[in-house]
Amino acid sequence: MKFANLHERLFYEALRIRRAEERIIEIYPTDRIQSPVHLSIGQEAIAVGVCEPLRIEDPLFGSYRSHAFFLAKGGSMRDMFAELYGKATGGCGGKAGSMHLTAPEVGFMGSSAVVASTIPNAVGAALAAKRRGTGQVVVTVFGDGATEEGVYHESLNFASLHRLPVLFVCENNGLAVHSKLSDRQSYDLCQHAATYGLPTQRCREGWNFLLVRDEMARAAEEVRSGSGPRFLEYQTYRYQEHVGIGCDHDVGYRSRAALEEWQANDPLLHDSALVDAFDLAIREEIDDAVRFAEESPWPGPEHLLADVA
Amino acid sequence: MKFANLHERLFYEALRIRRAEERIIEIYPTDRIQSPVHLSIGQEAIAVGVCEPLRIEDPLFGSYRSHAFFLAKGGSMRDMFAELYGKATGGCGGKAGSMHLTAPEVGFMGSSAVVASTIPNAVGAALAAKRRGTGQVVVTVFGDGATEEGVYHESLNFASLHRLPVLFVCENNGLAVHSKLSDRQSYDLCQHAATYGLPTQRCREGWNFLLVRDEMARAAEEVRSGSGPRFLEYQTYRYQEHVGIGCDHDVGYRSRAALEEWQANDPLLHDSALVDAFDLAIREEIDDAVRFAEESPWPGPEHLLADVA
Amino acid sequence: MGVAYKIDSDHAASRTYREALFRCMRGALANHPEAFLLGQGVDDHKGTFGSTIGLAEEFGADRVMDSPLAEESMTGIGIGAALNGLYPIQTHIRADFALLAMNQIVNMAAKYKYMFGGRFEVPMLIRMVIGRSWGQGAQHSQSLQSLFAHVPGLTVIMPATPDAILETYPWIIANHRGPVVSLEHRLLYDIAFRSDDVAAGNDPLTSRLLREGSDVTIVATSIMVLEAKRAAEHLAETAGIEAEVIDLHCVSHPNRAMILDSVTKTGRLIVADTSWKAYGVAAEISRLVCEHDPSVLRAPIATLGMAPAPCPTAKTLEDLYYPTLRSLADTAARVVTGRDDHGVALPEEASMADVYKRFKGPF
Amino acid sequence: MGVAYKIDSDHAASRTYREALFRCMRGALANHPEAFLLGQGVDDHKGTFGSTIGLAEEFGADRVMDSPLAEESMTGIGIGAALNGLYPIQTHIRADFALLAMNQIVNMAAKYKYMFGGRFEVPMLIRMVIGRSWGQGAQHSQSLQSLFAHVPGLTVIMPATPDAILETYPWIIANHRGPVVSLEHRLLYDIAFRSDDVAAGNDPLTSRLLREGSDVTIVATSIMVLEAKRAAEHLAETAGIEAEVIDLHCVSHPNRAMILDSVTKTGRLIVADTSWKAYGVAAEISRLVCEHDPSVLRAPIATLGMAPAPCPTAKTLEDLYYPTLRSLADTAARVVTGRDDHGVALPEEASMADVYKRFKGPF
Ligand SMILES: Cc1ncc(C[n+]2csc(CCOP(=O)(O)OP(=O)(O)O)c2C)c(N)n1
Ligand SMILES: Cc1ncc(C[n+]2csc(CCOP(=O)(O)OP(=O)(O)O)c2C)c(N)n1
Ligand SMILES: [Mg+2]
Ligand SMILES: [Mg+2]
Repeated sequence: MKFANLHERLFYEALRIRRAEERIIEIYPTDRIQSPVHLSIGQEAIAVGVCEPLRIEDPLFGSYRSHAFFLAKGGSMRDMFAELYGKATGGCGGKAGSMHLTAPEVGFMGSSAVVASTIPNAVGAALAAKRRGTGQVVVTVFGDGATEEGVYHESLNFASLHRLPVLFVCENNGLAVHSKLSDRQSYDLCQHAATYGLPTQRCREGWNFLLVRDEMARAAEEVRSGSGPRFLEYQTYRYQEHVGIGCDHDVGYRSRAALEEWQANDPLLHDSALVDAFDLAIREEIDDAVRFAEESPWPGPEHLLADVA
Repeated sequence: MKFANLHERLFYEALRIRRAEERIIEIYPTDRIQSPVHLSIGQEAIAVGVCEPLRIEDPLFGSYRSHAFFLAKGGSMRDMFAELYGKATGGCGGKAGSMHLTAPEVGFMGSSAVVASTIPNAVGAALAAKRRGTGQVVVTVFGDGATEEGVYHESLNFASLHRLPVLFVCENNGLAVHSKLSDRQSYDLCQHAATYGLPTQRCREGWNFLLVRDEMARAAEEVRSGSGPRFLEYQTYRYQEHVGIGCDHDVGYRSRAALEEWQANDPLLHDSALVDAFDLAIREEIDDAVRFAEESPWPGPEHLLADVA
Repeated sequence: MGVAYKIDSDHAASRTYREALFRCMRGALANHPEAFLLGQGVDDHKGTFGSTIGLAEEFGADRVMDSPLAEESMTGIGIGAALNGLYPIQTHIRADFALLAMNQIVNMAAKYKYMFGGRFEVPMLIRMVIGRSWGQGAQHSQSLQSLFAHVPGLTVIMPATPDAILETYPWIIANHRGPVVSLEHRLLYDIAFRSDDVAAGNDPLTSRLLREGSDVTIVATSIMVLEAKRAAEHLAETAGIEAEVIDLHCVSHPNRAMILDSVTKTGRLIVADTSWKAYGVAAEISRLVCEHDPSVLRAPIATLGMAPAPCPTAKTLEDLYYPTLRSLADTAARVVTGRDDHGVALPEEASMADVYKRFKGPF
Repeated sequence: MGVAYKIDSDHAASRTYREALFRCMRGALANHPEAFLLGQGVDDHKGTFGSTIGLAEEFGADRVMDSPLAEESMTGIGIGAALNGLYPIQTHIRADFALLAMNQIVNMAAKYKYMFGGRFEVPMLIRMVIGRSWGQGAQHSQSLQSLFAHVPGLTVIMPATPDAILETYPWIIANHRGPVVSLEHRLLYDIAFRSDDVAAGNDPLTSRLLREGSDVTIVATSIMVLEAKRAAEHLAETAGIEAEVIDLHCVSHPNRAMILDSVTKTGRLIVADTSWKAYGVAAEISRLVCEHDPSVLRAPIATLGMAPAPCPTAKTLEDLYYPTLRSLADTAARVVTGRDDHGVALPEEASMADVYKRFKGPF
């Protein structure tokens, strides 16, 4: 695919993620994907903007909500769908499912279903990067809720103390499952992170992938040049329910108005010319991946006890 | 004992703690106290100043370094020495030893040898105080090192979120065992705590028990009036080694000059008139407690499996 | 004797595990002003898989508290609240997350009473849900009872039926003055059990004899109790094999006499647990028998549990990972006949597995 | 056969556990540029009870890193460093503190390889020191091997001698690609063991047969291995009872064949462990025997471990809390003779207990 400019490329990447997750929504009722899915629809711009300035060898750690980052970092569509289907050809041979997507070949270093638990792993990878002089920038992506866990505090402290090349990227969608941020946090994310001596940036336009990308590019460059860790907060909005494929603006914990406000800014919903230009190619890639997943074999009993220790 | 004023009373309390710990140093080589001891010599002013404005029913939670707070909160000298000796008459019947001193009868609610682990307990006690409308102010005392643990972050957040009547009191002696604060922390204690929405106060004169007391009294009053949690940092200096009875200014991790600087301000070392006025009464109390401890029986086998669940 | 159950929510006297939990949670709040719930999402519209729905509205946000994501401090806060007169009921929607609270549970809650010479008590209930099925994977599927049961000072239970919950939770909340860890099984939530009204007289903190039999003793935990009862019924009907079924229930304080008497009678023992075998329930029950008198065993002990690996997500592997009604019945037939080619017809895998297969969340 | 040892630091070929640890730590840094130490106080003048003294000066602060008080993140950082090419060696000066890192150890390190289909490896060594004596109390005395050994994905060892360390640590650091938890016993540090130079040929990750005997098998861990050897020597000298002594060593991967062969030969089994019995080593070894063939047992299994309570600090209670050389010898005599009034002279309590009594820190 040829792109006229960066905007088009990022648009394509974001649309690709959205369409992939929409396909998951289509398939899900057939029970062929037997894995809890946490969708990033509405949040794609962060993944594509954050990953664009990164090199393949820059390690990135994610969470259970990682379809978007998996694809944006360069993970293969086939690997992902086969993994969701629990097939032997999945990126992790069917042992990971949706919540543990990973693609070490492109630096996607693992995603954990225990909130916040990959944050220190990223700090450790950054310690190794610094010690070994690899020039890597390490990225940890987590939600606003993750910052409530004690390990977040410990990780910020250690990273700053040793000036490690790590970027803390918070996808702030204002929710942890159904709980509002203000019911959970007494601190402002950026102010709090800043007290550890980390330069911080807050981007309110989490739908604006060019802006996301620019802020990230600047930050990554700083980090790569050895100036120590940084914290980036991207405000964003989750369109679907926390886990699963449904919408849940009717159950009371959030308003449809907020959804509509975000959707009003969502480029993927408004630039129908670009959508039309890209949709076919994207559909073909996804069709291929789904076919691949459906036709692939299940992992057999010989895999049950492989790779334990 | 009659006191002319608050200064004298606090002086007496502080001297009482110092003399008790000096007695521990004397006894220790005889192996009659078979328990690791973490002495507060040099830090006594904080304990007496913090406890003075508290009521008996105000719960206070401590750490392994709690002789001073145990006594300042009103714990009995006999209970303490008998506990250190591992006798059945100790405050906890010999099961607690030095690291777990406790005196629920005066609101000293337990001390833990796992750094930072009583911090959330205090927050929980404050939750109960608020819910039950007891009017209690709850205090948690911890070292500078304890603030590095994740649970500290979680506890500040929760206490502030629910505006609980709890005072976070940090005894900042600049050391965790032999590690300097600047080698462990990237944040300023007060600045950091403030980002959770807690009013903070830093007192640099940790030797000045009147000042310690005044800051604490103001803070406790605020907390009791329902204005939510607060954070107090008291800078102080540990004279002895981290654990044990020795001095260790010769092993390289800190300078004798710093010790002398603190000692120059230490009222207990300079007001010999007051020392002379109080020493006899204090000695008698300690003599009595030591005698009590020595003459008390050991806990017998019937205690081994008592009070497990 | 024991608890009849049926996967049948239409039956008049039936109730689900979820309903029993809800009844206990509501009862705790209604009957004990000092009780409160603290956990992620206890106040939301899904209400901890339905066990707390509507309680925040009924009892208020300060009795039914949503918590930040902060397991270690939430447990510590529970302990502190218990020390100052409240009764905390905490929830971990996956037992796996309780690993973040191990310090408070093991170093603090379990020790607060003894360490201070009996001067404090920490009455509290910590509910943990064991996940299974639909690709829960390695970190949403652990069944950590033996980690807790290893530690003196903790009481650890695994209610296997609504009745076990109704007999146990209210009693604990009203009477037990120490910390209790309860492992609830997610797949049980949706199952309706037929039952008499709450069976009186069962000691809430010990094991339960659910079925008498003379040929083999099956000691089971949690959802494996259901499999054991089904396997026993199947074996009795198809092969005249009579299995005695014991619901271990209180894994930290098993009823030794009940187990030893049963094994002495049957001479054969199967332990069917929800976790890994090594250092688990099968090991502990083996110890009890071996310390008592291994000569009562007429055959080796057979054990069922998770495969010795983290839990894979792929359905094909997950199906191999867990013991089933079929593998349990097969094991029992082998143990009783002493032969691998025992000729006993095995049950349709379908029965309980159907329930599991129907499970699609909510997670 | 096996490792001779003596509490005798003057002997020419003797070395302490501490010296062995130091040699391994220094060797790791010298031979493996990717190795680094991370732990509280690894760089101070006490150097993790002497096992790391001077290494920060020799190898630099970025190879020997002091850490903040932050166990969960330190383990997580170790995992991340391992994923990106380093070999972390972490220290917990008390195993009790590792409870703060259970999430990273159990949910992450143990699962990183399997959960991602073998696409990652997390080679790392986590050293945890078991505290005992001089009033360590409830929170500085826990011996948590069975918590870790329950979890697939972890390799758990308990070196009982300097030779066990020298045979195991360098091998692990050079060859083993997964996370290893090693529980070191604080009271062993100061003991000098006489030994040949490193005994070659012992598989580093399995059990060790230390002494042959025909009357009873003693499976022991950590410091109880020393007690078992002393008890065995005493029983042989004074009563002609020949005990076979097995050092379990790799508690997560015991040598089943070695244990079962031994029990089949002797017909009698004692398990002597450093932790609580319930859901512990005694339980696990009972399981292995029961699953194999309980009829090889001519007597009930006898087990020794900590009393079922948190550890009290008072010396009188602590002395009752732990099994001793005397209680082990007494148990063995009872198991072998089948009588409580066995008439076998018991050893002076003094022997090993003297070592414990000499212990006064550093903590
Ligand atoms: C340690 C832990 N506690 C609780 C959960 C259950 N849980 C899963 S996702 C989630 C919310 C996380 O919110 P956030 O970090 O903001 O991420 P988001 O889902 O909004 O992307 C919770 C509480 C968990 N997986 N891990
Ligand atoms: C969780 C935990 N980690 C490590 C230790 C070992 N340790 C005991 S005291 C201490 C230093 C604590 O420093 P600080 O909180 O400043 O208190 P201080 O001793 O200076 O009063 C450490 C690391 C412990 N007891 N608990
Ligand atoms: Mg969120
Ligand atoms: Mg300090």
